[in-house]
Amino acid sequence: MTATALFQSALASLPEIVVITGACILLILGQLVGKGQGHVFVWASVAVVLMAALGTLMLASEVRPAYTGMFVADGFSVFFKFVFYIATVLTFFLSRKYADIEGIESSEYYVLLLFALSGMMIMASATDLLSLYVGLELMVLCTYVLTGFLRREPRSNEAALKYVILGAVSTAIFLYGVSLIYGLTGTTQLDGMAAAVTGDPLDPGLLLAVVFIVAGLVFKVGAVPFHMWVPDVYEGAPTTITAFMSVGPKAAGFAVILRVFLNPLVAASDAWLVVAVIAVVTMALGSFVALVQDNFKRLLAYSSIAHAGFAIFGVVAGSADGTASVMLYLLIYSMMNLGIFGIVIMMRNGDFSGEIIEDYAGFARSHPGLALLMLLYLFSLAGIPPTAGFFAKFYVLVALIERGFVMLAVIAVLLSAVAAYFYIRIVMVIYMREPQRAFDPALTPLVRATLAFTALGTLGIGLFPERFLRLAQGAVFGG
Amino acid sequence: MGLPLLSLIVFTPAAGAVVLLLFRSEDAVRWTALAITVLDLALCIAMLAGFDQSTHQMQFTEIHPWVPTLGITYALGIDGISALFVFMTALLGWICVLASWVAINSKVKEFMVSLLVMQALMLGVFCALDLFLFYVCWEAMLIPMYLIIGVWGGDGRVYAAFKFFLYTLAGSLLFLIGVIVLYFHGGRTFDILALTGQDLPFWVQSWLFFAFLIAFAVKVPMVPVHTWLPDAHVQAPTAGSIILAGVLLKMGAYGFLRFSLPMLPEASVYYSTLMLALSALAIVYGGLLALAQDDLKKLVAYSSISHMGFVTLGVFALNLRGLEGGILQMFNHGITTGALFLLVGLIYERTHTRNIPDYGGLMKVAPVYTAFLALFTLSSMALPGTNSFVGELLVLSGGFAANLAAGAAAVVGALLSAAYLLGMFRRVALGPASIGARFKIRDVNAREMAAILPLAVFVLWVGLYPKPFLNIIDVSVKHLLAQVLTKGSGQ
Amino acid sequence: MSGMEFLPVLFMAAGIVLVAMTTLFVSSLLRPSNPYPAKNMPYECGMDPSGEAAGGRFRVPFFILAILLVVFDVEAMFLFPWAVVLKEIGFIGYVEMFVFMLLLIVGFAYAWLKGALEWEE
Amino acid sequence: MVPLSWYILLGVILFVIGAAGVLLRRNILVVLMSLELLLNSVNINFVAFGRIYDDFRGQIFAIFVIAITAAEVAVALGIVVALVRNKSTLKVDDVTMMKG
Amino acid sequence: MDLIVALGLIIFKVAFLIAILLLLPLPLTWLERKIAGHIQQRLGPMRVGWHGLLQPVADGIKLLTKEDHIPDEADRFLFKLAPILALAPPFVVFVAIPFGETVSVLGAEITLYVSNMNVALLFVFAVIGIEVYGVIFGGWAANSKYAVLGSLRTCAQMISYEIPMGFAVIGVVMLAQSMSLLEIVRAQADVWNIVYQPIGFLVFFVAGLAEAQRIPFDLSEAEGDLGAGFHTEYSGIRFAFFMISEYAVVLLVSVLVVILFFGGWNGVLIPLPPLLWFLLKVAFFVYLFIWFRFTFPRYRYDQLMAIGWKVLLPLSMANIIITGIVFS
Repeated sequence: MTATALFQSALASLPEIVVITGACILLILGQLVGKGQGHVFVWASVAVVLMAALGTLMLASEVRPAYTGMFVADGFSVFFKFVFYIATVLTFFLSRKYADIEGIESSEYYVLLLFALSGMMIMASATDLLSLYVGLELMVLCTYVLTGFLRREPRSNEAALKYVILGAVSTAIFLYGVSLIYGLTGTTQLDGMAAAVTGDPLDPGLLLAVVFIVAGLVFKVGAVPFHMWVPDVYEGAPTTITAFMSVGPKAAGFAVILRVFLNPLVAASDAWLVVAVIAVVTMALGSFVALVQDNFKRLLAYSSIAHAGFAIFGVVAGSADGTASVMLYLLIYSMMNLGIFGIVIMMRNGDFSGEIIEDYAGFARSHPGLALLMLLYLFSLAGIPPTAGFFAKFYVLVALIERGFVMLAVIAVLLSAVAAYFYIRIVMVIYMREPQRAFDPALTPLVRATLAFTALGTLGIGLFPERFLRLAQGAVFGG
Repeated sequence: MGLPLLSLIVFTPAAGAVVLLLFRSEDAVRWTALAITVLDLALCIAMLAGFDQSTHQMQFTEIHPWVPTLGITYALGIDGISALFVFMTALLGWICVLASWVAINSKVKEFMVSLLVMQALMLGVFCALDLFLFYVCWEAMLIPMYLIIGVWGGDGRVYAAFKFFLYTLAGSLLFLIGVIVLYFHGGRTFDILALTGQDLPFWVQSWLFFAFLIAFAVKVPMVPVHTWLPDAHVQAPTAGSIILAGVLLKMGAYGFLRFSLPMLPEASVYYSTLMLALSALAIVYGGLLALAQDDLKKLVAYSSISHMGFVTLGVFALNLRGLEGGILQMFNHGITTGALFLLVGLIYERTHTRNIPDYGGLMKVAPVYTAFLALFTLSSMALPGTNSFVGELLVLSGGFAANLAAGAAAVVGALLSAAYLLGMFRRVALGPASIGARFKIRDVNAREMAAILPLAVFVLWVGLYPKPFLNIIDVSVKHLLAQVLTKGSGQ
Repeated sequence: MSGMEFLPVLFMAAGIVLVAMTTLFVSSLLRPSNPYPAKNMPYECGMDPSGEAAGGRFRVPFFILAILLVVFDVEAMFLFPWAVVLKEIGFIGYVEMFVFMLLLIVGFAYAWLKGALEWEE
Repeated sequence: MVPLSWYILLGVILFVIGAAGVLLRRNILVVLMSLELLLNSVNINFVAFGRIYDDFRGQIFAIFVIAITAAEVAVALGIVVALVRNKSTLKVDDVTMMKG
Repeated sequence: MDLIVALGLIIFKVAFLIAILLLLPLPLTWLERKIAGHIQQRLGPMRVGWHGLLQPVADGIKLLTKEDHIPDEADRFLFKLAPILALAPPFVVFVAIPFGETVSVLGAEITLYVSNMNVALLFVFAVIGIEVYGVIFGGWAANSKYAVLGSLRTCAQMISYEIPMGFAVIGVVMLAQSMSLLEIVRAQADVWNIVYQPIGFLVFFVAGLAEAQRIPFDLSEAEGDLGAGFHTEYSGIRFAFFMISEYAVVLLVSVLVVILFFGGWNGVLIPLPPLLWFLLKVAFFVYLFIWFRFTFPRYRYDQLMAIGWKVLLPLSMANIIITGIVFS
């Protein structure tokens, strides 16, 4: 590697470098600044992310391969990086007060989120299984720790432990697949890997390898059969982290899946069948099990499984439209899910946990505005127009039907009708029950800003999807 | 081109809903809502005044790109068929506001907002010339309607709201799949007019026909999928019932007219017998169930099923009289059944019971009310001189022309309706004034009168002089029929 | 060739274990064996032992230390191959590893500031 | 020269043992050790393949795997410590407050 | 045929090494006692043999015939395993240690090392790491409070100093461009590494002292306050294994210091045979070890850890960075 190449590579990965440097500085700074300076970290972290976003924007104009083909800064990664930025910044906003209430505020909290962000960014940009793996681990290691951040709460410890063990198993499976790919093709680059298999009928060993890799990745997005961690982890983790995990790492997982699947490796095989089965089962499981949940966080966990299933339908479609549909889906899902989590987080105040659905009975009476927002998010999650959630699903269906998978589309919509049931059940609770107690939501300006932003996104993308659709398509078509 | 009249009509209630959010006083909310709905009605009348009855072309069209990447446009336009429904929707809008003036006493603002949003979406459905836009409005209606039933409904409102929501959602999602399939078969466009001219293979048409059928049949509702309707009607507040009966049920039939027939003519012709059979079943089954009801609202609800059976029967008779009768009957049903629900609502506000045996001798305590009840009851059973007579007669003659058995079933249905409606009227209004002993009943006041009177006017107007109404739809129906029969006869 | 380099390791390990075993065996022939309860008690300066030896406190500092070891030891693994080829890869290679070291130092500094290196018995 | 298949077989055996350990054993520490087995089987594969291709990538990958696994285990142990402080148990079965 | 000869040679060398290493503690203990005695102005052992020369032999016989005592509460398997685990690693490490290039014996060229690994340095650190298991198992299995605490401390100490030790030799690797010890020595033919790597040597040597658990870092055995550390409960021959292991480590550290920093068998000025040069240097460092034991006080435990983490580790990292920039 020459100095110029190194410089070019560093330039291409500037956003990542900014985030990691910022995280390191904050890590040290956090030990020097006294306690009770939470707002400093929030704003410093936000500043870091904004700087990275600026860098990403400046570099978005062209495709920049870097680090001898291990990394690439292209439109695809830019799109995902912005999803990550949004998710992270909103998580920062939501965390400020919540962390205070839970007593977990520390600089490490923000630093870990920043590191997780950098991991996700690397995942989105990785073009080599090695860089992919490193990014993945950087992300999950941080989320492991963040999951267990409520140190005095056995539930949180337990969630973290489950997450870490199952996560490690999935990583091992993923790596085993990678080692097989390496053994069979002699390369770990996604391009090289694809080149090694195009044309010929797929070697069964390669298929096995792909299955292993898919299994490992499927874990990260919480799809069947590696979904069992999701509800427990979502329930046990601090709610802000749950919100973050349901959006950021999930999107990152999909970024990787799409990158791998965009390659002829899978296009040339019948792997879509496997993926289709995963999609159907995931969505069915998420939808049906969510029906019987009483805990809001668990419900949202199953809901996120169901949504992952729906997004995987877009992967099944596989075409450029399918890819773009998954990307758009993730963007929209981030908006609405962070919104609904924002409400749940806000409700955590005093002795009120806000985790039980029944807790929200009669919420509409005392806080009509917030209830309206909740209504918006919930109907968006259910996929009812004119919210963004509808357009997300619509586009996935368009992609599916374009490829001729009409039956899959029918299954998808029927399952989403099932899923709609549990969302409107919550609407029922907040609108049609009498209040059991007084609500005292922890509404800070930051939380307000988050809710406003997500509501705007949820409604805005639903009503005027064109621009975002173009962004997603441009990210795919433009390389 | 000038004024985007249709957009104004559609967005006036929507904008009004936003304005309402700013108010605090309940009375201000009520008056504003009334003003908005009246304004909307005025716009509709203006639209009808400028409507050209001599062409089947879409009028007042507005086309703006919306999501060009996917060929989605914001396209509005009306022909004779939709014009009638737009008018009816606007007409019922302000009546709904009046009907809920005192009936709704909690969360008034939210209710009125829901009502106005609902109206905007309904108008959007009837005006849409883009399938995507149509679908968005069609499905978005679920949200306000769910809330109207679920929040302001009766004791069993939660269950009813759920049932309504899930039935309709499941149906419309399949419709969505159909729409997307159509999109690809029709050359990647959601333009309704562009899609009507297509020659789709028969198997595609068949699949789409059934996909559409499920969605529309749920809305109409046709018999196997009708069970949400009695629950929803019974539990909904009066205004909700009026909207349900007056507009929502029409959307299914409208869907048949707008999509199934012109876009899938071969399948429509091919499966018309099946549709006729289902319609006949709905007529007789609905009538029989209505006969067995002791609950006023349920009775009216089941009568709706029966009457909507007439509508679909007329539509799928696939002849001019049948179609025109069906469409007119949709309008009539909106007026008559809407009025009946209104009347039931009014009496319920006074007695808080809907149980028919609790009533009796209403004529003596509330003569004006009883007079209206008599008029609408007679209208509902299609007495000559009332609106329904015209529509039902056309449907029957069309039905007999198409299929003897279906026509016969329709006659049975008509007789049944006479039986349950007269029975109801007798038990409620005639006999000793037992009801006055238990409840203090006052007669209709001015506000209620204002709500009922226009409907009564339309009952008699259509009954005695239906020509203006038939004129509006005539050309469009003929064009539609021509489309179906030329394409469909190839089968 | 490569096998032969590590074969002696096996021999050595086997040899030393063998020797140890032999010594133990010889010793077992020579030594007396006369255990009794008092002798078999753990040594606690003559007091009767109470409680589990290991069941007491879980010493977190030891644990933190172990984690630090894992981190640094494993990072050293990257340094060795780099050191071997440093002259070939030149200054660019040095810069790359310098970044790595920098990150390592950040972690180290964090641990230091956090007080992980303070030993309090 | 040891044939490649032997390495792969060893890798598979280790992988199976590790997987069985993760699934069947109840002690968290044993589970973590089994995880190490899983990852070591991966490493064996990488190194063996790298040797066959005469390519450094396999070894590099193995080094990364080792390093990152170390971090992973460190995190896992940290969580175990927190858990032990709260519940004082090392049995997986005892750690089931939640339904899943 | 060649193969058999080569194998035979290896086995011979291994056996020779084992013999040397097993017997070396005998003179070393004697030396240690004598030096200790003289430093403390007394004579040390005088009774058994001339100037107590046979004292170590007597000790050996005593240990061999002493009762092997295993506490009731002990985990018997681990208890028996631990001494062997502690004994084996230093021996195995010597396989990778070169003592010189070649010598001619009866006309045949014989290499003065058992194996020339290209990653010898890594091998050394890897195998030395196993030593910790012996310590921790030994302490744990005895199930005595002193032993457990002692073993934990020892373990913490060993792993703490392993890191600076590992970092300290990276500079040497950079200079030699190899991890083979043979190559490292050859690279010092002109200039010894101590010239370029004084910090590296300092860190390595101090860490080596700690690694061998010698004063001033012998906290683990700290007879004064912990009984005898992790091997409190051991007696007889098993205890002897721990002792032998300790001396082997002392020897090993000395050998490594010589190889890595003091030019191995490369001599200066005086043309002695290489092997002799080597042994002389090693002897010097072994003497240093013994000398330190009786001249320095013992550190407190927190000081011990502080030196490892807060002084040696930063020093060694700085060493890497500076050496890197100079030699890249």
